[in-house]
Amino acid sequence: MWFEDLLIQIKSVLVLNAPEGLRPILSAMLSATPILSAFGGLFAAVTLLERKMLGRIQNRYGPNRVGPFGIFQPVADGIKMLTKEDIVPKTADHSIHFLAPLLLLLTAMLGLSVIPYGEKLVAIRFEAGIVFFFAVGGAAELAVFMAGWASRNKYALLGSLRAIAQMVSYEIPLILSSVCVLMAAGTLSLDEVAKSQSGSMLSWYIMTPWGLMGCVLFLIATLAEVNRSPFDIPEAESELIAGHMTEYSGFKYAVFFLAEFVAMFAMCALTATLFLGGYHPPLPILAFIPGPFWLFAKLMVLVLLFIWIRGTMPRLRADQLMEFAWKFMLPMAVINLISTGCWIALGRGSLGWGLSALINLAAYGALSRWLSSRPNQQKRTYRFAEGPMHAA
Amino acid sequence: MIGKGILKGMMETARNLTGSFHDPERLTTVSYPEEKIPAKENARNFPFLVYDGDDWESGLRCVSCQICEKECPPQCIYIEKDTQKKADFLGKLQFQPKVFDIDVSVCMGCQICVEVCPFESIRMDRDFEYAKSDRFEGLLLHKEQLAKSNKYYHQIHPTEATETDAIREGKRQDHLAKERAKAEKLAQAKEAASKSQSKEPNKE
Amino acid sequence: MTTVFCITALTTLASAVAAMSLRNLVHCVLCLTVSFIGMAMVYLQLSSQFVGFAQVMVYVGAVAILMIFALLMTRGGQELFMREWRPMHWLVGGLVSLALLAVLVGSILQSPVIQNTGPVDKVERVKDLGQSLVYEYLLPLEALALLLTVALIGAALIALPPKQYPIKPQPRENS
Amino acid sequence: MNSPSLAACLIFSACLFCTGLAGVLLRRNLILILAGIELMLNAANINFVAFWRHHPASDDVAGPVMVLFALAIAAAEAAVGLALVISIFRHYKSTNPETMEDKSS
Repeated sequence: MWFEDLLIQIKSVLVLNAPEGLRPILSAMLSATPILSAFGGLFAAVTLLERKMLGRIQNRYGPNRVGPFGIFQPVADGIKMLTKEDIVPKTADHSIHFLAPLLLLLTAMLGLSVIPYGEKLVAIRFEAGIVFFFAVGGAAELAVFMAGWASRNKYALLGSLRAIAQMVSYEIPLILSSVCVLMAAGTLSLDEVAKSQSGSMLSWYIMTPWGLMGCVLFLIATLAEVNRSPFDIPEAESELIAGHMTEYSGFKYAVFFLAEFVAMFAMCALTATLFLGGYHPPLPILAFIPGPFWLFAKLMVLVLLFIWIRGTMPRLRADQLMEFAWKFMLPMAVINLISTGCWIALGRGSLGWGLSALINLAAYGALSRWLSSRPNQQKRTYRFAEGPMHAA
Repeated sequence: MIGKGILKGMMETARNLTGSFHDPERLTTVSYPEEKIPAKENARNFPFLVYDGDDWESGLRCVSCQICEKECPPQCIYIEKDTQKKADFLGKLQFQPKVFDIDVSVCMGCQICVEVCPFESIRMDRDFEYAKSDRFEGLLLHKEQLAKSNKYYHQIHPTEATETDAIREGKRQDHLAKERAKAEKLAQAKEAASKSQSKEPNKE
Repeated sequence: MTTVFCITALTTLASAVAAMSLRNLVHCVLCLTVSFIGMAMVYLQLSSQFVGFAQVMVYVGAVAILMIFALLMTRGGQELFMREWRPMHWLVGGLVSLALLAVLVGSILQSPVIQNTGPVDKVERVKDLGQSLVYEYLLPLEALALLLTVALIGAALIALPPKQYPIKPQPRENS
Repeated sequence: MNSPSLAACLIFSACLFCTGLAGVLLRRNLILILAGIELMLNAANINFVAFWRHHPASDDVAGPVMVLFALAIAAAEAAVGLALVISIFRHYKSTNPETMEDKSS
């Protein structure tokens, strides 16, 4: 509490000392600056952390040359990216080619503005905050298309169309799995959602069966939405030479990366707010540590999970990706809505808990049985590698 | 059940991640310039010229037959014959190379020069730290850089060097045997000649 | 009328005009997207958040993308309209829409409604919106759900290639 | 927050409507004709919200609800319309409405 009050005091002193006409702009800037700088710093830290962790997973050290343990690697990367030549293809559509990375970054950063960082720390308090979040997230698809189309490159266009198809398909389970939380909280405003999970860890929504399932579905859809491995088909380096980013170099390429990471942070922050209690500490006695710290801790846990998943799983094929979205994620999200409804209708007690768990388990079992019995899910034999031709 | 394989894989990578901090088995990478993994005996990349003895110029095995120059697929070898002949290890008079250059920026390490060399002169090195600031002159290796002693060859590829020595020893023995046979023949012929000479007066 | 509204309205109109007159079809769709976003901002200024966000979500996130996909799938058949520039055609079309504009603006400025009402202090509350959707307008909502389902299936069926479907899975022979 | 006056909103939406109409009349591409129709629909939507905003009754939300329905219908219309455009293109190899003629004759 004291931390948030301190921040608000500082801001109000600064704003009140400014001339009358400048106050609204100054207030907006003072709200935006800490968020943007915090996530910019986090971006630098996470790029290094990701490379270190991937290295450890793959029996390597990771970057360890620049500074002790390589902690200045992000600085070196930044200098390298900034001093690189910015090449624009001759036939490219110059203005759109220039606007695309900026638009992508904009959409990613706008999402951060509605996340509640503390009880009083919300940049914009929208009553329909989560709708805003998903609306600006939807504009990211357009930015990806602009990047791919303006490059005048077949690979870039193919990659961007794949990216759009993937993002549109995964947006549906993403929104459906967040709807169950909105049903339980009875509001569309993100700070109300966070407020409804106050108390100990047990009142977080992930502690209910529908919440757990919703969280897992939401995280998987998030992975696809921000093009992280194993859903990184859009930028598949080995098959599509980085998709819509093919024709970008230097600083614009760095902006693409920044946008991707900021989108990931925004999505993780949203996951933490929806399912993991937002800025609330896991135990009430830990409330002396300020709320933003808890939100960032949860965010970091999710980011580490994403890096771990990236280090583990191979890339999905495009048709498998679509099949997974439409044949597993979508039905599971709809069934999860039903089980949330049962939980709410039965008075949010243990009876509802049990019924909800039962519905989800039965649906999961049935779905996975059906999917794994399909002919294209059987073990593949590779004609040339292990077939009779090979034997002969 | 969908997801079982994913969880299994995640456990494996988690074991790798935590194990890399205490288990050397799970962190097989070394920090290269500070520590190096000892090279395997059969490691090889670029060719070098072997010489016998201590003086590289006189002990060079190469006789500038130029077979390697012709066989080299990327044509990275350049040889110029010397004008005078010198005796080789068998005592035969052979041309020595005046210029022997290998452009390691072009060389692809195919080892064909080694296969075709009839004089066991060119062999594969395992030194890989060739980075230079000048990519044209710095990577064009001359005779004096290429020449390395037989002792060094024994150090890097002991088995192969022993085999090569055996071959050369065999050649020398053959040569000696041939010489001996020649000498014997010569002696016989001489003897015969002298006998016939000595007989001749007897005949008459 | 505030300056913010002026800027938004002018941007929206300019991009709408650009969307209807540019040569490059992809530019047209992108301009159209800008004008959709401008309209969402007008909704926000009219203090109806949810509608504005829904506008961005539906139009920018779905309709614009759909148009772009349709555009890219019908390439090769796109006639650039400047190539067959017909002044008479443009004159008549432009005059018709300008005449309609004159009629509309004239009737708006003359109507008693705009003299009688000033802005009322009210804010759209999402909860009210939701409640009226599920109590007052339940039947239209259900009908809409049905409509969307039918449209989804219908669109998919119409856009299917006619002959190739259903694709027979090729028997995987071991050759 | 002071919101724009009713007249301004109405004139703005009238301009948008006429732009959309001009697009429908003048352009020679089915997709852009659809885009013009969408613009006209949106202009009508702005009127709904503007009238709701300036109506004295404080507790009804008919305007936004109407817009939401219109949004959903517009989305359905766009989906079906674009699907139709694609199947027309497949048939006539063109998206120009003037070059289409009955192939069966």
